Amino acid sequence: MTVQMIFLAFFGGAAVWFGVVVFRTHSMVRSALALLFSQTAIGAMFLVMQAEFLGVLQIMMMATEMSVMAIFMVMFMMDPGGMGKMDMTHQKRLSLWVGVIGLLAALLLVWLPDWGPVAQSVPGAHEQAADLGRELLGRSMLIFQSAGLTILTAMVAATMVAIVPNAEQRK
Amino acid sequence: MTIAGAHAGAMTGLRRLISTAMARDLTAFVLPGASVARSMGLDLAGSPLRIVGTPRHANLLIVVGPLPPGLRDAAAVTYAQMPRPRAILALGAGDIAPLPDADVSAPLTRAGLRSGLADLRRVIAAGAFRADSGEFNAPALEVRVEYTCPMHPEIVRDAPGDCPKCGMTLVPRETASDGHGGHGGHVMPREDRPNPADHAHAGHAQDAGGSGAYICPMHPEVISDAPGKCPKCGMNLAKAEEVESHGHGHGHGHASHAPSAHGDHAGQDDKAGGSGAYTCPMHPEVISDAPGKCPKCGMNLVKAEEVESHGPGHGHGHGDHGGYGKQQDHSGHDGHAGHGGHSKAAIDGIEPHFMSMVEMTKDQPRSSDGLQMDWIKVPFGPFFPGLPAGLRLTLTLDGDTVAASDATSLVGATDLMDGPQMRVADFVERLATMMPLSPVSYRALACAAIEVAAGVEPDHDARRGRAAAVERERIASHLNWLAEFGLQSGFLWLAARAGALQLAVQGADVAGIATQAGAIRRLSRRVQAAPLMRMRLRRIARIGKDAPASGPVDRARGGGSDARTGDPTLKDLGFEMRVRNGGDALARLRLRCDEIAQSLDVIAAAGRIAVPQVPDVDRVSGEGEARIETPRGTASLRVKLANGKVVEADLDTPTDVNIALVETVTAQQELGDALSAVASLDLSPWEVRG
Amino acid sequence: MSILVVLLSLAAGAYALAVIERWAVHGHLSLTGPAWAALALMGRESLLAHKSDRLFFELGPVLLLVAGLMAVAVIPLAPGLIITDLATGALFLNAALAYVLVALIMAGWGPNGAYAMIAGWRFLGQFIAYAMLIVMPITAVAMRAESLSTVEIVASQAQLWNVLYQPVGFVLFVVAAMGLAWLPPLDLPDATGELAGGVEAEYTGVRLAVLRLARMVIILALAGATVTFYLGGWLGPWLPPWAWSAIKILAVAASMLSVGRYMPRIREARYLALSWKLGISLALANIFVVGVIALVVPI
Amino acid sequence: MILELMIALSVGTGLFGIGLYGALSQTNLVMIIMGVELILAAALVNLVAFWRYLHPDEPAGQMFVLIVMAVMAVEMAVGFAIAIARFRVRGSVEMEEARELKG
Repeated sequence: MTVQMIFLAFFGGAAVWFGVVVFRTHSMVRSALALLFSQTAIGAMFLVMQAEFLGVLQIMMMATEMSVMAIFMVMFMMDPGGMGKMDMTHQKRLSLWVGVIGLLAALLLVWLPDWGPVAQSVPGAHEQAADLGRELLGRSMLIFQSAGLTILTAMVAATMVAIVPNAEQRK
Repeated sequence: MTIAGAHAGAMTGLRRLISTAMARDLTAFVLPGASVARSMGLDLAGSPLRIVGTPRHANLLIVVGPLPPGLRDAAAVTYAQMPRPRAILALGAGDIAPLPDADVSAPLTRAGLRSGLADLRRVIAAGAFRADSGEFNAPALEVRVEYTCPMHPEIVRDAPGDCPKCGMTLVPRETASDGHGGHGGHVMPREDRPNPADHAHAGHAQDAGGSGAYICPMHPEVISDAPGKCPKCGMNLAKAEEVESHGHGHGHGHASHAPSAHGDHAGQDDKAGGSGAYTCPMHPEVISDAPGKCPKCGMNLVKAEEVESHGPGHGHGHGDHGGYGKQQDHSGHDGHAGHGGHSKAAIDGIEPHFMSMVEMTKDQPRSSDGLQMDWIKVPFGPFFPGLPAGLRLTLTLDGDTVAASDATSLVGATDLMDGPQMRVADFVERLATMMPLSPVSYRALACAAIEVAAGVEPDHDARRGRAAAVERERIASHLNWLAEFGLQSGFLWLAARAGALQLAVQGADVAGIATQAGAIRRLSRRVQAAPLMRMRLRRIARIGKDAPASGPVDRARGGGSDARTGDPTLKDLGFEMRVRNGGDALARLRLRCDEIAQSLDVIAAAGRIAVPQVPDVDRVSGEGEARIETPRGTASLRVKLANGKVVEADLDTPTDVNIALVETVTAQQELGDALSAVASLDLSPWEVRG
Repeated sequence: MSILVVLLSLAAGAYALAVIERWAVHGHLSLTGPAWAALALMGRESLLAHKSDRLFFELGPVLLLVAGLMAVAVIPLAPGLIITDLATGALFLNAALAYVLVALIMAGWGPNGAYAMIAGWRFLGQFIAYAMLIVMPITAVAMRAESLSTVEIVASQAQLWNVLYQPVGFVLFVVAAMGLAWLPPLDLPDATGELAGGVEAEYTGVRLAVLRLARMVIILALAGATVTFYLGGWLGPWLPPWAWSAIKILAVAASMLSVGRYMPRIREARYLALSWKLGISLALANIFVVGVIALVVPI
Repeated sequence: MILELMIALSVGTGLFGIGLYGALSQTNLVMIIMGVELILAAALVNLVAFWRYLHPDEPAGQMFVLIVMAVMAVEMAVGFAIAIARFRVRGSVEMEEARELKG
């Protein structure tokens, strides 16, 4: 029962709990920000697991990402304030079952196999960052580049899809 | 001795310290506005207090001059928004009900302000807290809680429960006892009151029932004479009239809410709704009787009703979270309230409780970029920082773009005469005091009109002096506008400097003005050279040649309306009309700076300043008209004298002309641009007549 | 120990900024003013709008304060005088500042007022446009320092401050920083003349005091970041390191606060366009140039 | 030590389950995107856990996490673009109304 374990459990619990809140609250802004805090808790877990760079990155990226999510919720939901407690779900039983089954299956996968020896120590943060850099710009350069290109393409495509189809509308 | 708006709590040691702090740190909200206070000669910026833009941050309400009846309710709301402890300082204000009695009253002079503030400090330090602080109540604040359905606003109950139509929980909403009371310049829940005008649609749409063909709400081309399901989407077929009623609701939604942006659009839809023509989903103006392609974008034309049924719009919700605005969503929505219930429940494969968003939002107007964000009605004014005091500007915002605007004056339209007949002197006084932002000009106007009517001719010096007085007021007024514009655009140095210069100029004699001339010229140069100024104002609030406009607004677009051009007195004082081209807010700023310089020269040439004296007319009768160029434009007054008394008077003011421009200059502008556009018109709500 | 020192100096700095802001906004300079104002706020009623999202309304200012403190944590005032010297300090600064956005959205949505809500969503657009201009210049700085640690970034400027080494990045960063702290002329979220206080409009009493304090901390953090990344942190002749940090940070913060007094607020549309079209391309160019210099002439 | 791995993986599993439920049960496109985000977050947790407790000296694990983050961003961008486009045409992003997608 190490300190690390306690923190891990705490942030893990927070992440899961906020994840539940996402689909239970009626206020859409709340649900988006709940997702944000869930992601932030995950970032904190990364930090606990001594993956400093990834943790900070996760915490940083999700803040803006989920804020954008929030405004899209407000834009596209009928009742963003959640004043009238309207039900925004369908095929509830089915999805509940699927979710539970998926959960149990994954849990089995987690708990049954023998994961073999667990590493005790990790390289320091500076080292990690440096190694990651070498990895990205060395062995896995191609993958990294393709990921970058994917983002670029997605950005362009998304903009193309989203903008007003013709200029007259702007007037 | 405690102040009226004392905070609850006994006066303990710490509270004593805090009270002294409050007394030292006065944050004031000024009624009707800082600009009015300046033109009445009060130097608020120079006083030991901070003027804040929202009553929420103020602990002192300063009422300057008599409070116009139209502003009473708004004043009460504003006062209610201030956190306690809150004090009231009344300067030359008589009866300020429904506000509580002022904690300190003082005459409307600089000395009065000084002594009043000193007294106020003592009062607050002594009595900021009181064990039993009573609630403040006013008719404008009385609210009644009622429960309504976020989706079906026509459902209004007195008790909580579920909506009979969609089963949603009814949400509480506060409404005013009166239909819609005075909005303080600030949204607060008390003001979340529905606008009766908008709810009027509900009944209209519902009674459209009756018998006839059955049509699919989604696919109008599907028509059957017996009830059943639509072969295309499986929805229950609805009575034709009900589908038609969408058209009604839609038209109303437009007419009542977006006349500027969507007027034509509305017309088209109503026509289409009736005749079932084909139109382009992207270009509602494209209408054809036969299916085909859109000449503009080549899209397939669709049935008009289909366009409506696919009209975007959403976020009823936010309105329900916020509670403000959303009326047009509702009114539009009411259109299909009649059949909303059953068509929902019957779509194949959808649980009965599902609420179709298309159903909900089909009748809402389209916004300019085709993507509609929440439409919320936001009141600006009558005490909004940077907007003319007394002007209530209600903007219907689509996201932060202005979809529709409505500017009304809460202070104008008072009667020229207070009786069947008035003594000449009283009449002049009355007219001058009616226009606190430019009293000298209207005094001069009244005198001139009466002289014409009485056939008396002021001598040469009097005319020169009078012209100079009007020009002096023009300088002061333009500086006042500069100060307000500085406040509105966050150019705080300008606000402070122009305000100080205005106070120095108004009431100064020729020598005094000569000493300030250099500073004023430097100011106007610096304003025009300030960084970001061009970016802020260029191409904002463009006004075409044809739109009726008066004064600087007209001259800034190359127009030639100026009552001074024909005046021989001004001619030999070396006056010639200044004109700028462009017609945008930047041109107006520059023109006003030019006019300031011009007026400085005229005053220097005149050599004397004489506030117009009331002509002594003995029991003559006659009729006469005079025109004078006030700082805001040409005002003309017709008076009728009957043996020495004014029996009839008729006034035309420039703001009457210019206030009509608000609609056009704000349409489809981003919020900030719209507000600086309104500010650039330099309206004076006091000049608005009936 | 160093934590305590940093926090104390933070408090002092915040007060100094409050004095300066008071002058910039209301034009009178008084050393005791902010103290009285703060006391007065303590005694005022804390109004809560009806039907407001209570949770967000309360949380917004607090989160803002926390974000500011987090950002301050990685700013070195002198060798060894830093709360925590993370290996990813520069990135952590961004992460902390990102929550300014979240806090303002909460504070805007919470009180259930039109002005506040518009202000909150305005800040979303403003932030997303200008977060890029925070991250990209920092990338160039880190490239030169070959580390994300703020201490090493300062150390890397021993020969030449980054303000001379990469002036473009400096300008972009300062503009973005001012946007991030919604300082005039970029104060779209609380524009007095447009939104009557915006996100601050519905806050009163203690909550307002917290909000104002948090904003001061944010401004200090951004000034500190500017100094750390571009003005050589504690480096400087004659005076002791901490003195240099204090002087530089206060100078930067003061100029950030007072520049807005002399120009009108920028137009929102234009402001966003500037970032997306001009700013980001400049930032990319800056990164490229710095990379070339770092490779060719290592200083 | 192994217990921490288990905790982390279980958290990942939980998030996965919730995300799955959300993605399936929600009627609104944006909410569905949220569900997917949760699923991806679960993947992130597992990846980091595996890296930390099984192969800490292998930076490729971290690289993998970066890629997943990129995927999250892309997924959001494209999802929202579709939402906007769909909203423009149909006035709603309710899946119940995406009948033509049901085939």
